[in-house]
Amino acid sequence: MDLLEHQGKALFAAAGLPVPAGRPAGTGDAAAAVAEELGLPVAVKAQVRTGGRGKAGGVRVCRTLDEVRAAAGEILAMTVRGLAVEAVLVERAVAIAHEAYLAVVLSRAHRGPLVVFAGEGGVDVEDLARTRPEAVVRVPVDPLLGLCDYQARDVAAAAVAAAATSRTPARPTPLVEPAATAKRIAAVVHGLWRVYHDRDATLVEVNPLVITADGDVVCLDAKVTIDDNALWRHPDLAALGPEPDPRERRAREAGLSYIVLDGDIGVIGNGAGLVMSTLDQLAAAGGRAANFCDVGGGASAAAVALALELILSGPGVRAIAVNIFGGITRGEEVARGLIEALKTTPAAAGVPVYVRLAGTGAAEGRALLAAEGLVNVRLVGDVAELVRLVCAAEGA
Amino acid sequence: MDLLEHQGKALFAAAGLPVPAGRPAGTGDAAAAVAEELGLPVAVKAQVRTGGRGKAGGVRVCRTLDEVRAAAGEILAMTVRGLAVEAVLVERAVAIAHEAYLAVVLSRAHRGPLVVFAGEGGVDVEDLARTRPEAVVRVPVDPLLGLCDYQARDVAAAAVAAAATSRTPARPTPLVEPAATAKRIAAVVHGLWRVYHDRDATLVEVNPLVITADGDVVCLDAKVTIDDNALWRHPDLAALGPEPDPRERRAREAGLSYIVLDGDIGVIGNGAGLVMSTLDQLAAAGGRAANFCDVGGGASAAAVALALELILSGPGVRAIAVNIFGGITRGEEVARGLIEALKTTPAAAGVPVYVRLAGTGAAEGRALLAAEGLVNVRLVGDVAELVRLVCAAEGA
Amino acid sequence: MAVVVDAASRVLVQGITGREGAFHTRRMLAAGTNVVAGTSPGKGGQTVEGVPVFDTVATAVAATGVDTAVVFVPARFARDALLEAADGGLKTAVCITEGIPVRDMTEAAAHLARRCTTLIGPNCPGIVTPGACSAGIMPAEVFCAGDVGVVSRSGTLTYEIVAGLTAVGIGQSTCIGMGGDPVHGIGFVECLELFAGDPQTAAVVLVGEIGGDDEERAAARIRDGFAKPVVAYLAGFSAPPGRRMGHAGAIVTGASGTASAKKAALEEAGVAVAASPAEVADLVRAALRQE
Amino acid sequence: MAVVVDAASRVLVQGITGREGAFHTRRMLAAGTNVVAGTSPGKGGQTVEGVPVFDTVATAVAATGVDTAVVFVPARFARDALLEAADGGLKTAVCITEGIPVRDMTEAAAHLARRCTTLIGPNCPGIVTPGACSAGIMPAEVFCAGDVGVVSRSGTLTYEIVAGLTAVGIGQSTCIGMGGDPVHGIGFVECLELFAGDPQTAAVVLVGEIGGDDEERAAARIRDGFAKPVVAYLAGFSAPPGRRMGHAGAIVTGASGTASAKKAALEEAGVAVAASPAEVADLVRAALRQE
Repeated sequence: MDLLEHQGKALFAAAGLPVPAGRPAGTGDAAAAVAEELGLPVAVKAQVRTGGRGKAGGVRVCRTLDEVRAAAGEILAMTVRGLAVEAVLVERAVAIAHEAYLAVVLSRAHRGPLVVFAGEGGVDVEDLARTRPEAVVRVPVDPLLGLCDYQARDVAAAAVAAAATSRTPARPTPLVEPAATAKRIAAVVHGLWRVYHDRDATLVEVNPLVITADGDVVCLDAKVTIDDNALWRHPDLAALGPEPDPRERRAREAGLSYIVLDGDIGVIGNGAGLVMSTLDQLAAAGGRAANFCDVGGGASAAAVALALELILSGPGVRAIAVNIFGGITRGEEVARGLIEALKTTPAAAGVPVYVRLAGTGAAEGRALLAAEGLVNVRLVGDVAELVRLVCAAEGA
Repeated sequence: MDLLEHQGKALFAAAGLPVPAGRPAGTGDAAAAVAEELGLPVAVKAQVRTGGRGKAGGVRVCRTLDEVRAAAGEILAMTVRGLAVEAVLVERAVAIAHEAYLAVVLSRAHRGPLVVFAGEGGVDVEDLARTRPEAVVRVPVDPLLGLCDYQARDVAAAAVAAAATSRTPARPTPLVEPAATAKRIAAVVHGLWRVYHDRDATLVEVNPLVITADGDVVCLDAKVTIDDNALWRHPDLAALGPEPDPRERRAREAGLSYIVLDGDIGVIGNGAGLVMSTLDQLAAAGGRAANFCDVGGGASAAAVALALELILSGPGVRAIAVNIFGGITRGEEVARGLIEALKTTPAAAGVPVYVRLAGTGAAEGRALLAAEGLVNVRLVGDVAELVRLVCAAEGA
Repeated sequence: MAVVVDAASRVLVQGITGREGAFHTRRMLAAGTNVVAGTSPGKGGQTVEGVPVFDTVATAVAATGVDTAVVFVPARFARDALLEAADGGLKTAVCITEGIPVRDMTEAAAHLARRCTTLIGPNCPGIVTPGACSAGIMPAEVFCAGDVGVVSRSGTLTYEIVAGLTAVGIGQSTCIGMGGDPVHGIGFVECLELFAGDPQTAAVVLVGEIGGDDEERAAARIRDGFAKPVVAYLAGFSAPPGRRMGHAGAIVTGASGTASAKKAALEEAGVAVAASPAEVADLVRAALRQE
Repeated sequence: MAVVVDAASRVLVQGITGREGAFHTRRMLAAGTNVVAGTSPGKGGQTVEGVPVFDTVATAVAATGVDTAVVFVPARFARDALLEAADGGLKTAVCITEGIPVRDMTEAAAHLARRCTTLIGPNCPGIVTPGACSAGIMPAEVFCAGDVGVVSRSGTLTYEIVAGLTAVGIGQSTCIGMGGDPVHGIGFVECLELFAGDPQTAAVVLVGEIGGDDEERAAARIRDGFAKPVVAYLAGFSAPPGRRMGHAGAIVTGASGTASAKKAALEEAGVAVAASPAEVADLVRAALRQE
């Protein structure tokens, strides 16, 4: 689960990390009130669960309360990469001397956390990683030891060295007291590690990490992703999530993995890979899926029925493809679920349902469906046939 | 540093471990007041930093306030193994059905902590370990993982099995709900581990761990030893130590290791092993040391002077043996310290000081001492001569 | 021969008294697997499908000599179950459980590595050496013994592809479902090493999907020299690009994680990438003919 | 040959800019040791006694190829220094620092074990292969090269005993001060193994003291078969019995920890136990003559 910047910064502050004074606001007037309390100038920043807000104009520095009110109003009306801005964060502006990039992130390759530091922050850090990989410090953290102090010091030393030769801003300011700044940066590394570890994060990113003209260190941004599987350990964080799509929420409660897409072919399958593969084959044949729905392993008839109901409750579904390879999931359970939902859902009338059942219980399931004699259900032999027929139905 | 039972139980309670209700008291009247508040019967228990108080009569169950007052008075006047009773702990009496032994202790052989459980508690647990070692469960804890839940469950399962076949008391009471009791014991194992780990203990011992007739689990005693080297992490615990002998405290503050003994030969050496060896050789020759004093590696003249002053401040020192093998410690520093102390300490007059200097700076030190021409200082060639002369001086 | 598990493997089911554990114990037994013990704290002394249940792994090891654990315990207890399996000295732990917190898995994986316990999963369908051992939840009936090694990030898709191989008479040496969690045990690279050293395996099928960089690392391993033909199938070409929070992922892996990028990396390494699950069998047959 | 360190060892001093670190760097250099680098955070670029100082172990390793660390950092930072040495890939870490919390040492020792870094100490005088390498604080002048291996729990007592050997012309292969802390690196048993495998070592001297059960375990190891003569000296016969808090120590070790009990165990294993440090040389000479 991705946290909003101000939520992440609250975790940072609780871990003793230096963040600018600030508070979120939901209206232009509330933003102006926060700015008045903090003192001007302030930064007004879009709170949205994705990157790229800077390029979208979601961050403005304001010198008057009127500017704050106007900027907040405009930003609150924005969307970034399709996501609505949930609030603005109004923060005291920080005088930037150097910008760096610092993160603790789960590394699949290391099977554990990695501290990542780059002496040049901002949005171009990915380019830097590609063009000058040696400029990026990567320190793997041993899961059984945690972050060692020497590792934090290594990163801090790299940060101070980078600041001394920094190209942002154009004329680098020498650090007043490099040793003091290094200690502050090492403390930030420790603090980020604590947030990462203690709060079950998979990403804790500060970009930019700012060194001010007088050698102070400030976390100017905060991107925090919490491991969904560990939210039970953090009820306070679990409460911070966005309102999900109601269909997705109902599905999750029933153990289904359900994502709304924008096509017109409903898809039900078991196993994320099989469903993805079904979508790929639909797309290759020119079809567009209305959803991704994985009923999971050992799905009950009720779960399958819910899946069908959810698909039919959406707009404009012209056909449904059911692709089941029975393992733990049994074909007869799937068949029962389909029958139940098709009989009780008015919207089912007239929507053709193509069903491919293979593996465990396939014969039993096919027999059940055949016995029921539902007019809009058609059993198919393989995925190729399923895809061909469902795309043809869509086109009809 | 050994904690008193009531101090250890305060740590237990803070870690959520089940301990009987109780409070320490310093007088018979105070003890009676605690008993009145708790309700009778109560146990009145000597608080002393050693084992063996039970056999010494330091634990009494009292049924009236008069009994409490009398027992507390008597116990407060006791010494156990030479140590004064510092207080009594007045606790609500517990109805014991089974007694077991449970500890987390540093194991040198495992280079880490070990959970130790025996199904029969009490003072005979060492006999049990010798006669039926298979009756003692030893679970090594991985220092990098900490206690695993499966390990706590293993211990709990052993505890429940032991209670079912217990020979204390003579007629074992079957456990009401073995599964519930096992869960409580596993929780106790986790709690003891937390105290051990979080408070830098080297021993956390519960003997007996009591299972009551209704299946509850109670830590009836608490023996906790805190790692002296880690007391800086625990200022609250550092404050709980006993008042040390004033000489031992001054020595410790100066970096000396100084222990008061009851003989009449003062001993100064560098290195615990060398000093112990000197004491052994003195004892073999019939001498009795007045102290153990290790001036440590690289001792300064001031430290040596203090060592001499401390020895001379004690009663009845008839001769002093100085045994230095210079490594980091330099002979000339030792000589300077001896000269300074002998010249400024009136008590030095008439006490012969035999000095063996070898290793780094020995020649320089011997030259300094010879040049000073102190009447009661005699330089000797080796340890055998040192021992012979100092024992002869003692007999004189 | 085969890799990781074979007919001599002695399987322990951790969490055998649970619904899933008991159900799959029956299926593993039906597939001819030596399921010789199960564990369930507090249930020692019972039996499930005739298999004796023990309270702890240590007692199960002592009594039955198990060497391969299959873990079905709920996610909150999986870390502990894996540590117990490793400390019990088991050679292999197959973790079926899904939803395990990443932090728990990083710790468990690190501990298993130092105990030299091979980890498969978590959130995986298990491992099958057809006709010899099924440790997990894969439907044994779709497999048949042969000389193609299969390793997959996806469960059901694997059954689909294996069924396609079996249908045309291409048997499998060992099929490994490595699981889809970000922190997992053996992956494509380790499995390629295992199959490289297995005389029974003549070709390898990799089944990948979007996200992470396992496929890219497998491609690099193959490019460095791999003596057996490799066929791949990838799922997720039509997935909408994920919304990324930060830059760390891209900086760390240097990989975009898209199916197209993975396909390109594998093809550059000489791997034949199938357009559909059904095509895998054709490509394998072609590759084996060329040998 | 020798054990652990020899003339080829490249020594790193951690905490080289401190008072102790600088002082003993000078002494180690004077003893002919290859001290080629030091570390001190924030002091990189300086030199101490002509030895270059680095900020981190990793940079020191990269620049100078050190393989043996000698740790002089204060107790609170010792755990981190040891972890850094191990993660830097050093073969051996000699920890002179005293007063390290036990918990810190248990964690450091466990990590060094999995990194296969040999640990000596903490709270130890170090290790000397006479004429080749002195890694620690032992006074090199009392040693001379020869064929007796020495391992000791005590510092000064070792110098005394070694000086006695040297005085009568008995040289030493390697002398190891294992340190007196409850959690320490290589101990009597590990050193016996090393000396057993060292062709240069003809006899072994163990210097023990009261407490713990290292001597008892050494006796058990020797009883199980040890091809070279062993002479021991023990200190602490006259020590008053310690006041014990609980029963755990005795339950865990089964040993009383007294000097008498240790003497009995060693003698039962065929070890000659000297009555005084001075007698050690006589017993060694006698043992070598019998060979």
